[in-house]
Amino acid sequence: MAMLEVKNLSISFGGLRAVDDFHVTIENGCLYGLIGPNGAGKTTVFNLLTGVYKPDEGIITLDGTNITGKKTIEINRCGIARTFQNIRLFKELTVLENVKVGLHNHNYYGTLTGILRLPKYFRVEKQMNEEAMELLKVFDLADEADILAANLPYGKQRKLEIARALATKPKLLLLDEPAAGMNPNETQELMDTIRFVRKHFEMTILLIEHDMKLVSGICEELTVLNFGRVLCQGKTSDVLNNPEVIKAYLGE
Amino acid sequence: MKKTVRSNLITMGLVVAAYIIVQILIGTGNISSLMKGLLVPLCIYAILAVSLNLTVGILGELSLGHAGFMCIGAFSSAFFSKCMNMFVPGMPGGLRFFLAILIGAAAAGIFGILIGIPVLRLKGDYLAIVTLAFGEIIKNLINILYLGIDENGVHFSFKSSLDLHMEDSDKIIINGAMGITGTPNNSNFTIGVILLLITLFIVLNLVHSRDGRAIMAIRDNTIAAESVGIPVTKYKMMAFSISAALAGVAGVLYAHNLSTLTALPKNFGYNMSIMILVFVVLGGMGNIRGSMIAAVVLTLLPELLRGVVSDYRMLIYAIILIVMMLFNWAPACIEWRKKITATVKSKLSKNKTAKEV
Amino acid sequence: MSFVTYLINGISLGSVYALIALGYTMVYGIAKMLNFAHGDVIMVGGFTCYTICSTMGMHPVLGVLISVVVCTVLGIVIEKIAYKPLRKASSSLAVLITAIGVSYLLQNVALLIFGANAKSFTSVVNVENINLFDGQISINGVTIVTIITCIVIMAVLMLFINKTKMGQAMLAVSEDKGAAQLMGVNVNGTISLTFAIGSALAAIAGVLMCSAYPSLTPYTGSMPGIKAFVAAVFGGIGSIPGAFIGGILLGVIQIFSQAYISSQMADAIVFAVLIVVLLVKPTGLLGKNIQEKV
Amino acid sequence: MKKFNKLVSVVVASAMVLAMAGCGGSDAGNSVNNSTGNNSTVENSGAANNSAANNNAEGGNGAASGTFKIGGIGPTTGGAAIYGINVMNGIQLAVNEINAAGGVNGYQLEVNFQDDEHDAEKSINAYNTVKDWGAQMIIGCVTSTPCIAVSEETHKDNMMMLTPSGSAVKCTQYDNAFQVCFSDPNQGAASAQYIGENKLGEKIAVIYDSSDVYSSGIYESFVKGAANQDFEIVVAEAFTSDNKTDFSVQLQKAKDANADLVFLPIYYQESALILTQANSMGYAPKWFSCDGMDGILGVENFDVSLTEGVMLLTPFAADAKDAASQAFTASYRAAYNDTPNQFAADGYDAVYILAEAIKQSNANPSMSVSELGDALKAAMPQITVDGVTGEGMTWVETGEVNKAPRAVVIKNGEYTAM
Repeated sequence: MAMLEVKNLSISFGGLRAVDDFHVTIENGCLYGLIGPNGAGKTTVFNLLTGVYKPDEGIITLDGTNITGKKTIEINRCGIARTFQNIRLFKELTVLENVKVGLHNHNYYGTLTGILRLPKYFRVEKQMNEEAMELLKVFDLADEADILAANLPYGKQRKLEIARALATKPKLLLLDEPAAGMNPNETQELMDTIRFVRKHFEMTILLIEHDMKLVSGICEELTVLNFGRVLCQGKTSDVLNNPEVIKAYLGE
Repeated sequence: MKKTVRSNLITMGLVVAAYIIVQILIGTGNISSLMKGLLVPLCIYAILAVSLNLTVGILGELSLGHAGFMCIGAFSSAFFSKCMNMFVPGMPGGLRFFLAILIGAAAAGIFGILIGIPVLRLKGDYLAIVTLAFGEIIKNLINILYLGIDENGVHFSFKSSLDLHMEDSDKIIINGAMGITGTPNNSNFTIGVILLLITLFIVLNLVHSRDGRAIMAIRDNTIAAESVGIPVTKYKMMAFSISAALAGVAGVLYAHNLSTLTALPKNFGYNMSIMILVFVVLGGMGNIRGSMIAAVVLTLLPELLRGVVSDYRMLIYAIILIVMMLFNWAPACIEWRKKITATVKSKLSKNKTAKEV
Repeated sequence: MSFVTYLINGISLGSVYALIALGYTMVYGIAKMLNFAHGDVIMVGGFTCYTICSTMGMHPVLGVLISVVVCTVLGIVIEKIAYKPLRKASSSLAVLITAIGVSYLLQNVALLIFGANAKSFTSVVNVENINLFDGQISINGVTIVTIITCIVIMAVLMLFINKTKMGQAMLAVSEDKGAAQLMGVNVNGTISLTFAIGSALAAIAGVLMCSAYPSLTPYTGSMPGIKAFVAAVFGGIGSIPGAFIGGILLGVIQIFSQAYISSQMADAIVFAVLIVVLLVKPTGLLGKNIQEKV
Repeated sequence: MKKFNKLVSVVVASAMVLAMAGCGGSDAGNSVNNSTGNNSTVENSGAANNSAANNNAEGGNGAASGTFKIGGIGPTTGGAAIYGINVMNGIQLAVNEINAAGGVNGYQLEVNFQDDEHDAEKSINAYNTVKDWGAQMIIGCVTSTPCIAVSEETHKDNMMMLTPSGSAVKCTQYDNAFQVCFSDPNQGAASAQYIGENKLGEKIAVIYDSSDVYSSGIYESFVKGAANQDFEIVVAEAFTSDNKTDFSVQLQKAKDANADLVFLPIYYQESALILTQANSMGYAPKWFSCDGMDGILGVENFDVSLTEGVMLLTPFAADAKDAASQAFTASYRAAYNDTPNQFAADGYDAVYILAEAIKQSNANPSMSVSELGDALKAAMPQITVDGVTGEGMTWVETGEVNKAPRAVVIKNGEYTAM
């Protein structure tokens, strides 16, 4: 069964059809790319998938569960985690705490336990710390665990966002322009990390990206969006050679 | 982890140390009546500042109605104490006060939830103005509330004590603008410090727990917090109502410190809410220890000025407030302070190395 | 008939709120700060006019002019000394608290100069009351002048902001200070100008408020200031016509609740209406709804 | 930055401790400071200045050698500042006069007046401040709510307390507290009786401040008193301290009900607005008020013609023709360039009343606070004082004053006895 199946997804903002009849099927374990010119509606698709916007029409099915119209936090609990185009970290929290917020729903103790510092508090906190540190090690952030997220360099902030998303133990990871603002070396490193994440966590990944080197390097399948509509879908190499896609990107 | 534990211990240690010093001063007779009289108010304002910091600093929502919760805590507990005095005279004072604290905290907490449900849907300045509105409504209604209990049951009115139609005016408990008089004087410095420590314990431990992280995550980025599955409304409500309940505790202390309790604009109006906000902002938002110290300093300041410049004390207070704000917050000042500390440090280390050589 | 009278009374009270709210909303809209000292600038305007007209016995027009000048200068000075250093502070609350400090300062300076005794302000408006229906309904001259002033100021402000280069600069600053700076807008100058205009409006509001309710103490400004702030939020803070509508509505609601429900609960009712409005329309009646982009 | 904050907090905390210790340790030093603070108010009081300043200096040296130390409490900042400042000036004037005339039983008086901002909590701070200074008796508080709070404290210390203008009944709930002014029920009942007996009106409207203890207290006793009288209360409208500029609704209701007399148990600032607004809406009933109305003629720049025919019950009238009032008004004007209102008169009388009680009990400054308290409260019911707020004032043990209210009517901008 497909991990994500989207049919006929549409939304309008004041008459403008931002996303129109979007459809996609992503198989389990696939590394899928969503590309398109600026303003094509890629981030809007992400916002629809994660419940930030409610779709006007369409059905979203995640791993066999219909998640259409659910709230963001419910969708996260169902198994979608994401990163943001403009990085959204918890800036005044430490790197470690950022990841621990991601672990929130998987490690429980009550408010009173926390305030009274009952033994369970220490047990759970210890476990959370260990899990979080493990994740940080994957992203090479372990040394920065105790500094504030706001003080991280840009590239590491992007990585931390992915680590935080993974901490929620999702089935599907959405990455919104993970390489934006990175230099070629960092991008190369990021590609390795994404590959590693997919392998290590057996993750299905959907990513938005402008960097064609990254897209062609790691994505197995692609969907091209233009003016809110699906322009082309299929294997990466096929899509990138499609004349219509080239036209949409380079203009007439 | 260790760092936060140490910081918490320092904060609470400061309070304990201050308590011990004051006790020594009292024991040796070296403390003025003014200071003695200020001890309980200092605890009250410190509790208020710490509790508001939970809403403003930790949750990141601007509340201008904190005095309203204090007002509810004060009036509900004073009402309880007075009723107990009238109808269960045999009740030991300690037990009554303990129950009064619980009732004050519970009443304020419940109001916190009731008000939080509509209010927390709003954002920023609109949220601020609605909390201000709620605070003013509470003050206004309590100011015209007349409530008495006699053999015929409970009487109440929003018009005047005459509309209670009670024979015996001594049995009017809440008397409109007169408020409640004759509340037992149960607050003292020791209880104040214990309550302050409990408040600190609750707030500091909450902040460094799973729930506290969630609350701060909401403050830093609500959308991201939702995206990782944090139930935003639940945690906003939690922070807001705990903050309200603690303000209620401060209200209980306030009510049982003075024998007369009235809902004047001065003590429960927006002026007081703003005053508490001043403590929080001056001390540093999210900085629990800072807000506590700011509360103490700003409460003492006008009183200490009494002896020096009686006629100009409020003027000087205003100027000092502005200067302190600029000193603490202006980016230029922060730069300058950094420079100074850096030079001092380098000089110190130079001295050290010089000596070692 | 009494209904009409109450309505007129409400509009008359509301027009004063509206006038103050215009200044509030202007400063908020551009500088994005709640200037809690605005009410006290109004008080300064009232006292200046009082000193010029009643103490020195000069012509009312001169009084109004001088108080506008004094308040404008005061506004610019306050902005330069107390607010500007905090413009880039890490929290916008810092400047709010400083504004409160300024408010205390103005009150206490006025207390030292003028004393606590209430002064009776001689109205600067010399317009006869209008009597309708054989004198059953009478409209106060000050009310008429206040409303006209309000509408004129509102129109001029909107024209100024939308049609002049300075006004456009203000809009740019309100949208994004950094970007405005890059576009060559003098941000500091523009914000100073905003405070100057806001304070000049406060002076006019002060004079007209004291003409309508001729009692002047160092604390005269603080409660109307808060009410006008509520009015500005009511109409959608930052919106100029919103401030006008909010002010008038607030006055009418207050008078009606005094008249038909309870004069003691008037404030509670006014604030309750405000809460309901904000819950239905979270940015006020005419406020722009800005959603955060994800 | 963090480090710096820490540093600041440590410095502040230690400063605080020092301040506490300092405050406790050096009472004498403090009192010197305080008296200098007070000099600023003395300075404009002309001839009596020198002797007072000398006394202050003496007070700094020996705590109880030759002066009685009187603590004063009232609001000198905030919305109620006008009342406190007037009382403070009145007290200072009387103290200067008494000292210039050789003091009480040969002892000089010294006063330290502290601001309570019309707030119960601050009033306790003010009380403690004057206590630290060495106050042996209290004139205060000026307003009722702080007065009740402070009476609790003075009761504990058994310190003599005489409130010049705290009119609520609870102000004198303890045996050590006495009033100079009428209590609220007293005024309300007297007003009802006066209106009824003199047939001043048939349909009465009342406009009162429900958020004010003084005003709502008088209102309630007025209503009770009106039950036995031959008039009807047709409208009773309240306002609150947050809404005290627009009275159009209250006046409109009174007008619609055809009230021929409006009773205003409120202070003169609001009354001035009410009279102005009534005039502009063409409503001209009879006006009747209590002592809070006194001062209306002194509102700067106020159109006094509006007050023509206003009747009020007041113990004091600045324009009264009796010698005591005239002398007081003249010296007050000379000292403060201001017309005294009843608050100033209450403060002024309070000092003379205390002086009389001291004479009666033969007290001396070396007695302890509690001894003085016992002596003075025993003396109070025995003395009779002719002051500017009443002739032949006597006191009952519960603290209330007995004096005849004077009803005056304003004619041609002056009080005229009715």
